Amino acid sequence: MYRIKLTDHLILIAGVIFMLGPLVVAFMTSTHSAAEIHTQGLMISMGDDFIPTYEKVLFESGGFTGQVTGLTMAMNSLILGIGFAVGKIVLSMMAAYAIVYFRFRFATLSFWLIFTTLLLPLEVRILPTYKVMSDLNLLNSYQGLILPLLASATGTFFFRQFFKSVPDELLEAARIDGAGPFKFFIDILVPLSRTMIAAVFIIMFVYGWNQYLWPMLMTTEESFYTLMRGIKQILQVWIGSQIPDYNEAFAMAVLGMLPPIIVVVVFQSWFIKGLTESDK
Amino acid sequence: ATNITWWHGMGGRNGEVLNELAIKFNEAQSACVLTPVSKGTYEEALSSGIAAFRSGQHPNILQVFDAGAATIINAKGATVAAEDIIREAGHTFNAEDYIQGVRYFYADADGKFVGMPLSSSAPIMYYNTEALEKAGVEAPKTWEEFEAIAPKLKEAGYIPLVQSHLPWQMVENFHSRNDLQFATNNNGYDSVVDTKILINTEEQRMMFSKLKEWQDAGMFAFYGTGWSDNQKPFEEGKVALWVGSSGSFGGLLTTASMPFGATFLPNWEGIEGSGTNSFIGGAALFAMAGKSAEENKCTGDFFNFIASPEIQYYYHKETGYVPLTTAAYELAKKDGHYERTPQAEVGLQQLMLPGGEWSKGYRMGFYPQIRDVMNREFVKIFSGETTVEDAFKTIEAEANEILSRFAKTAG
Amino acid sequence: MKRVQFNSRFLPYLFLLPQLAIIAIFFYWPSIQAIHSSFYIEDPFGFGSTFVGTSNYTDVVSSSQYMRIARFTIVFSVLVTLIVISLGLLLALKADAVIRGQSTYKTLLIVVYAIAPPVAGLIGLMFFDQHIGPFVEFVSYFGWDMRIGINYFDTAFAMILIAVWNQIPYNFIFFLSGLQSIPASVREAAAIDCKSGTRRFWTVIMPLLAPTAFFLLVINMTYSLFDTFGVIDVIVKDSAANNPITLVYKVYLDGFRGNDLGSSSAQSVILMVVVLVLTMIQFRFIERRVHYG
Amino acid sequence: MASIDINQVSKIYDKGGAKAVDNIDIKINDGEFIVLVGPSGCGKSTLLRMVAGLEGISAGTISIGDRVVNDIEPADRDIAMVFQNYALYPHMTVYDNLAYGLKNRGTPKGEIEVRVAEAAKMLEIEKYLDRKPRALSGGQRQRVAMGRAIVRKPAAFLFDEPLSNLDAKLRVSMRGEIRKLQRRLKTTAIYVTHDQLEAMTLADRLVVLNGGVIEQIGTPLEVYHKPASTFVASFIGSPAMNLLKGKVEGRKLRVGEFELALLEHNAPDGPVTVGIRAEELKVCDLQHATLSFEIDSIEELGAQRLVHGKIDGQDLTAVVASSIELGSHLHLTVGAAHLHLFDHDRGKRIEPPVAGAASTTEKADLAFA
Amino acid sequence: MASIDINQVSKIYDKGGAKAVDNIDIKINDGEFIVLVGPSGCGKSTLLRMVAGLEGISAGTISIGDRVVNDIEPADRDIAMVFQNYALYPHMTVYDNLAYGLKNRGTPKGEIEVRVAEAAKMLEIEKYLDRKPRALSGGQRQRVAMGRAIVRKPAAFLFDEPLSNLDAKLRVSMRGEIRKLQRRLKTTAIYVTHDQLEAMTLADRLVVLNGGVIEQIGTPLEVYHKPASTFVASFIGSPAMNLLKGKVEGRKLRVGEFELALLEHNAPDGPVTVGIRAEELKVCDLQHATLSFEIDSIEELGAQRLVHGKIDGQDLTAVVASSIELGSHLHLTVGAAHLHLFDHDRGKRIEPPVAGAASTTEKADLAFA
Ligand SMILES: Nc1ncnc2c1ncn2[C@@H]1O[C@H](COP(=O)(O)OP(=O)(O)OP(=O)(O)O)[C@@H](O)[C@H]1O
Ligand SMILES: Nc1ncnc2c1ncn2[C@@H]1O[C@H](COP(=O)(O)OP(=O)(O)OP(=O)(O)O)[C@@H](O)[C@H]1O
Ligand SMILES: O=P(O)(O)OC[C@H](O)CO
Ligand SMILES: [Mg+2]
Ligand SMILES: [Mg+2]
Repeated sequence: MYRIKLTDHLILIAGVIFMLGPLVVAFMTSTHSAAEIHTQGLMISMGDDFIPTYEKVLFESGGFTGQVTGLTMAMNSLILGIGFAVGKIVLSMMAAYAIVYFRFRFATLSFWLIFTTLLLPLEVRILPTYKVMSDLNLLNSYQGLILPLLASATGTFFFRQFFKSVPDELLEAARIDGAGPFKFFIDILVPLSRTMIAAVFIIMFVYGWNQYLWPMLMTTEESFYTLMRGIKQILQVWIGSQIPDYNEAFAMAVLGMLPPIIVVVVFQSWFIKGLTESDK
Repeated sequence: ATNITWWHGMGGRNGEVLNELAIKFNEAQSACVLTPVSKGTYEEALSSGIAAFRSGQHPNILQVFDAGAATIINAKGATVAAEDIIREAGHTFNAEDYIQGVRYFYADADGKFVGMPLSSSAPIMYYNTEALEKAGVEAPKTWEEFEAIAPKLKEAGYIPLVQSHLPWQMVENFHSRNDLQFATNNNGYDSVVDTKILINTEEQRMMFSKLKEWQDAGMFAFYGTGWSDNQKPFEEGKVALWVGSSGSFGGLLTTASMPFGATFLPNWEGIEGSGTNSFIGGAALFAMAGKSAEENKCTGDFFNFIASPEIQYYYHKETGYVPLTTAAYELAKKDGHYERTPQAEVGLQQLMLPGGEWSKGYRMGFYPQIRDVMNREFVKIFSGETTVEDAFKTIEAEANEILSRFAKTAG
Repeated sequence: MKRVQFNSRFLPYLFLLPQLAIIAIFFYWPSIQAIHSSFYIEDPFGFGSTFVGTSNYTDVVSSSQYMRIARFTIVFSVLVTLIVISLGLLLALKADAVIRGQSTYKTLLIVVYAIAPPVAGLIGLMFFDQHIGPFVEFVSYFGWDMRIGINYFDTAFAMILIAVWNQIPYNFIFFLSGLQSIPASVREAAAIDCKSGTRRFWTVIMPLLAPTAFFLLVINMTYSLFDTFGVIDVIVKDSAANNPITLVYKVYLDGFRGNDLGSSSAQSVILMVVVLVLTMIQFRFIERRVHYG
Repeated sequence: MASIDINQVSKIYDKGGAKAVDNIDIKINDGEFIVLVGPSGCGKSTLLRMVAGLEGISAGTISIGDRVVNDIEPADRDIAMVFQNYALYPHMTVYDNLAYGLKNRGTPKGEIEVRVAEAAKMLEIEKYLDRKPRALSGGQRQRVAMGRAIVRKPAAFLFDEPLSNLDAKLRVSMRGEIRKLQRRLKTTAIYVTHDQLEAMTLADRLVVLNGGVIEQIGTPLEVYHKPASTFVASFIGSPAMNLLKGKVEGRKLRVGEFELALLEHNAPDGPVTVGIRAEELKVCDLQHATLSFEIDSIEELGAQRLVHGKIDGQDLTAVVASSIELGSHLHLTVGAAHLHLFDHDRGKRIEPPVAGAASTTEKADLAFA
Repeated sequence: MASIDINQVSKIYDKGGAKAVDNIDIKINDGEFIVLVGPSGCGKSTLLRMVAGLEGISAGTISIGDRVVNDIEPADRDIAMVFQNYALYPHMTVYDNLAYGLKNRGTPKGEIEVRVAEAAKMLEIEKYLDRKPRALSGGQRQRVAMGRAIVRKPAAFLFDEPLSNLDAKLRVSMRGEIRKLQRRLKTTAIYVTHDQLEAMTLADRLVVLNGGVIEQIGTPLEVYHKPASTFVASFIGSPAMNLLKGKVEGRKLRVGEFELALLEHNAPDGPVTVGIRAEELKVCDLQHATLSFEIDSIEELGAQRLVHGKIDGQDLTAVVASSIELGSHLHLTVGAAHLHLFDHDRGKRIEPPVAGAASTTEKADLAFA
């Protein structure tokens, strides 16, 4: 019980190496030149090109308009990630609130309408969705990037579970204190859900940040390019007759990992707490 | 100024050169502003273009690769013929200006230029000069010659042969280089109805039986369908002969660890009438329909612009894709380009070989899927999962199924 | 649900409206279009189409290729799910057991959760490169001539490994939080009742984690069905060829890449049905898990 | 400050289900402290929640002051409720917890501050006003919950087992606080509890519920001294009243081999249940004993002890001072005035014919003590 | 069935932190029932959990039987523990909950069945053997938790506030059951509680803890009648012993205006704390009164009432039978033998010079009663 178990640590260390080794390698590799990587593959030591490569990826303008830099792509990814996460949280908290806290006629129907979407991803309905987007004139816009991704119920599901675990007495106390449905939601439920919001934020931010097929189809203006799209762009040369700029791809991959990693690391204690609470 | 857009499927250096072309065009005149947009790979560019067309959000110009040609050319009403748009813009157009191999591939059955060829390539064979010297042999002109020298190359410690794109190099251009019919209905040009692929033929099977034999004998190595997986051992100097693209040239210069040269994609001497020009590879530009007259004028201006010898030569020099007009070719020659880099001329020369009845082009719908089927079966052949006979039976059946589905789309 | 609920005629709809609107526009509308398309063979550009009844479905289902992909999809999903659950659980158990360094381990293990599947694919691809991949070099010492892109099994192996790598953190997190919500006193009671840690795990911890495990089972199933898209896309290097691919990738290949809308839509619809069944299963399990507390 | 009139109120939760509360009538005077007791599931919370407006009323009416409140929102009923688990808003400071209800009523900021300060002082929680509830001990949380109720100056307080989450010691002191507070504010209160001591010490009147119906309403002493049924007899008082099966034979009561004298009463001859409080059984010597038994077990409580044994096969408990030495047998006597008779089948109290007879004899009894 | 020897045991949770348990020594005899009491956070649970092996021992040794168990796994210590929140396995039926510990010890199936049946009968939970814990009421769960301990026939029972989640009535009856059971099985037991009644009625010996150290060990009556410190005095007994500040002046004790006679004692003249149990304050008339006060408030408990007032500004509570009528003032007398003296600063008991003097006078006192 209170003895330090060596095997536990060995297993964990093996796990950490398995999980993190590739990331370290990716970083090391990104500091070498493209030709070197092309001929020698992954690297486990630091190369000489760290600064030039990252400088190029971050600040050098690329594309036709000369406006896309790694930084602007990262900014777009950030907008997509945050916009998606925030949108998701707002929508799904409201919907979950209606489902858990109200008695109304079409409750079950609404519930199923929402939860049917739980597992059906965008990839499977990407073409008709594109058509809808263009009919709505939302191509090349942040709304266009974000909205279709919102059409799923994962967040609603998490919040529904969480709301069910909130003690009934809080609602009763609030009602006696004169709080109506709006006040209760804003004054009590939303603040109470902070840890759950943090957890959902992480899950959704990572999901949004990592999108690449949809932004690729959706955006034709360079000012909307995201990092994932940038990586894919570099890599497509892979299948043609030239050497891809591996170093840049890896550098971008490393940059692309940073914000979600930061978000995850910073919020992780909340993350686990949020999930635990929802488990009750 | 009028804004027009151009979607393409190129990345890396090739993509940058397209951007430079656009900049040159925008600088050369003031009435039009052209914006190129990379839409991923060739396949993704085509699909994005189609999806956009269906919702009326398509660009003025769409780059479509060889295998997608049938899809877009058969969609009457989706495009305006390049020839017409150039003329309407007030320029002259003469098909005769273009070199032989280019004239038909992106044209309709009547020979009218539908697509505007740019970024055209040809499959050619690169050789490791050191390897040939060491084995004491010349680069092969025909597969028969290859068979003769391969053991020597092997003895010299090299893998004699690799390639990077079996459907393009060993099927499509096998047909063009050996002047064999590839599909019914005049290689598919005459009609989509009842077009059948002619692939399960003795000759085609022979080509693959040979490749398989060579593989078993250590004279041919296969690293899957990834282009660079096959190119890499050549760059590393382990391989004597590699079939790549004329467009690979620029990349090879930076990655190859040894001197190399280039020659034609071999043909089979034993096949009657062989030695004809290859199909044009790479991609062409299409002017999409449904745009205003001003925009079409700009498109026409741009097409006319890229047909100019200077631009053609510039593009050729920067990318390795072939120049398409004889004037451009002359310009390159005069400039001494081929003296500096003789390999750069090979692709063009191959396209200018005398044409045969079947080497002008092919037109099959949903052809990218047919390539997928081929790739699948070819890998099975070389991994020993299937025989050449079974593989081609399957390809023929599935390809014809795909073709008949395509025929229904027009209904 | 709740002992007390608000009674209001309009408010619940007001709160539901944004989500329902988004879902209607971006989920149901496209889905209905997909269902409609699945009965036609259509010109890619939308100029013409032929009504073909259910033949898109019958073509798909009777195609041996499709069935082969379906089989692979099942094998892939099951393997990824099982491996990911076992490893996630193992690591969570160990991280929960050690006291020293617990939060360091936690952080390090969760980090990979942030990696995008295509990035995972890229790193994986380099790892398994036929010529320069360190993994390939490593296993060649054991006589395994690993050939991604040629050998079906090898490619499948790499895909599974990468997919697993990318998904372990998710499982780790949920198992860890599941473990931490088991009352300490129940664990202590078990420590008094049962000497063997292994036995304790199987008879007490695991049954109590069962709801979490069921939940993850379905999440992982959908992960391996859908979210591995990026991994597969990178691994096959744009050419499915003889590589193992999943049904979703096939939908994408035929629909988006191949512009065969009819067939692709029919495949989407088939997937939707499968997924609907999965959703229902999930809900049964989730409702059950609520009963434990 | 208002009277509450519960008028023939019933509650049925599920259509066709049993009545959780069955036709209950209570008139509560302004400023009165009513305690609801009864076993788990008897409908205490349900009744309280109907008064609060948290639960619909299936039949009957509830009035607060002169207003029928059946259809009025909880917030508009001018009541305050204290919950068993406090139901403090965990994300708000103590100050905000107290102020929230006032803010929602649009009370001016200045007044809120004054009222909160007043309540905080009264409850001695001024020091904690800036803390969040999780940084408070159980007793402090309890006081905040009380504070939330009193700042509002409502017409009535409703308490649902507000002390049951506290430990015994704290419970005793909080109980005192609540009583003092209610006396001071003179606010009508309804208080639900399981705990007898609370019930006895707090109530102006006790309401004993069982299975949704009222068993007895009365002051604590009335209920203690004249339980209306065996249920009330066994429920109120600790240790519980001894209930023995016996037989009335004229002016005598027979329990097994023993015979006890009875006062005037209305019971016909025949089987009856007799109730004797443990503390009314006095130790005496064998000769004077009306009841004797072999001691089975003893529980020491410090100054007193509980002595358990059996008479006629029925359990009996006596309270004996610690200072008395015990042998193996206990000999006891009990005054006739301390025998409670209940009818055999329904357990209803059988009263002596002359009203008040019991209480007079009780006083008489005092003279002998 | 084994003795437990807790030998100079300490516990420090965080390096450099305070001692949660400080150098504690208790020798528990085979079959003895030890109750640990003390305020929240005093280290009761910690001590118990060290005996169980759930918590490491920072210093000292614990032996069960003749075996030092410091490094032995909980499962090998042959103890059974009953947790406050029961800690039943939610996924197992009641039967499996009871059988689990036996199965793991390789008990033959037949015997498991017999033992479970036996325990279930004893605890009257036979009807619920197939249910899962969530389908049981609190009292039933409690009994299952007990059952899980007794089927094992362990060398020792450890109870950590096992009844605190139950309502008062159930608590009383469960308390009796536990005592009977332990007597019958003669299993050594350590029992942690907050509840004094439990402590008094269950213990062979009481251990009063405060801040990690032992304040007193003794039988309940010893602890009740001779509290070793003001802490114990105020902690044991309900209502709590009155503690007043006074002054010794030879054989007299002065509290405010009152003077009380003292027995022989060792206290020097000067300030002292005097303890008087509320029930030792007898009502008398003004002439005989040694103490008098104005009544502040009265709590009715049924047969008795608590009367609160102030003497010399210090709170005082007396227990008065309900039968006695009260005016506005209470006049009281108290026997010199019932005055407890504690030293002024440290609160330690000051004993009379002759050992046992108190108890002899106590008996003498009885004669007058
Ligand atoms: N929401 C509900 N739906 C159906 N039945 C209910 C509901 N709430 C309570 N009941 C039932 O109504 C009866 C009275 O319940 P109530 O909560 O009023 O009891 P209580 O006296 O407060 O008990 P406790 O002392 O355990 O709190 C019980 O039989 C209970 O099962
Ligand atoms: N895991 C722990 N880490 C650090 N300190 C602890 C831990 N557990 C208990 N303590 C501290 O040790 C002291 C004794 O705690 P313990 O739980 O033994 O008290 P207790 O007497 O059982 O109290 P209660 O009656 O509230 O259960 C307390 O000050 C507590 O804060
Ligand atoms: O890589 P490219 O541009 O030479 O094109 C090769 C083939 O034609 C693609 O279909
Ligand atoms: Mg209740
Ligand atoms: Mg404790």
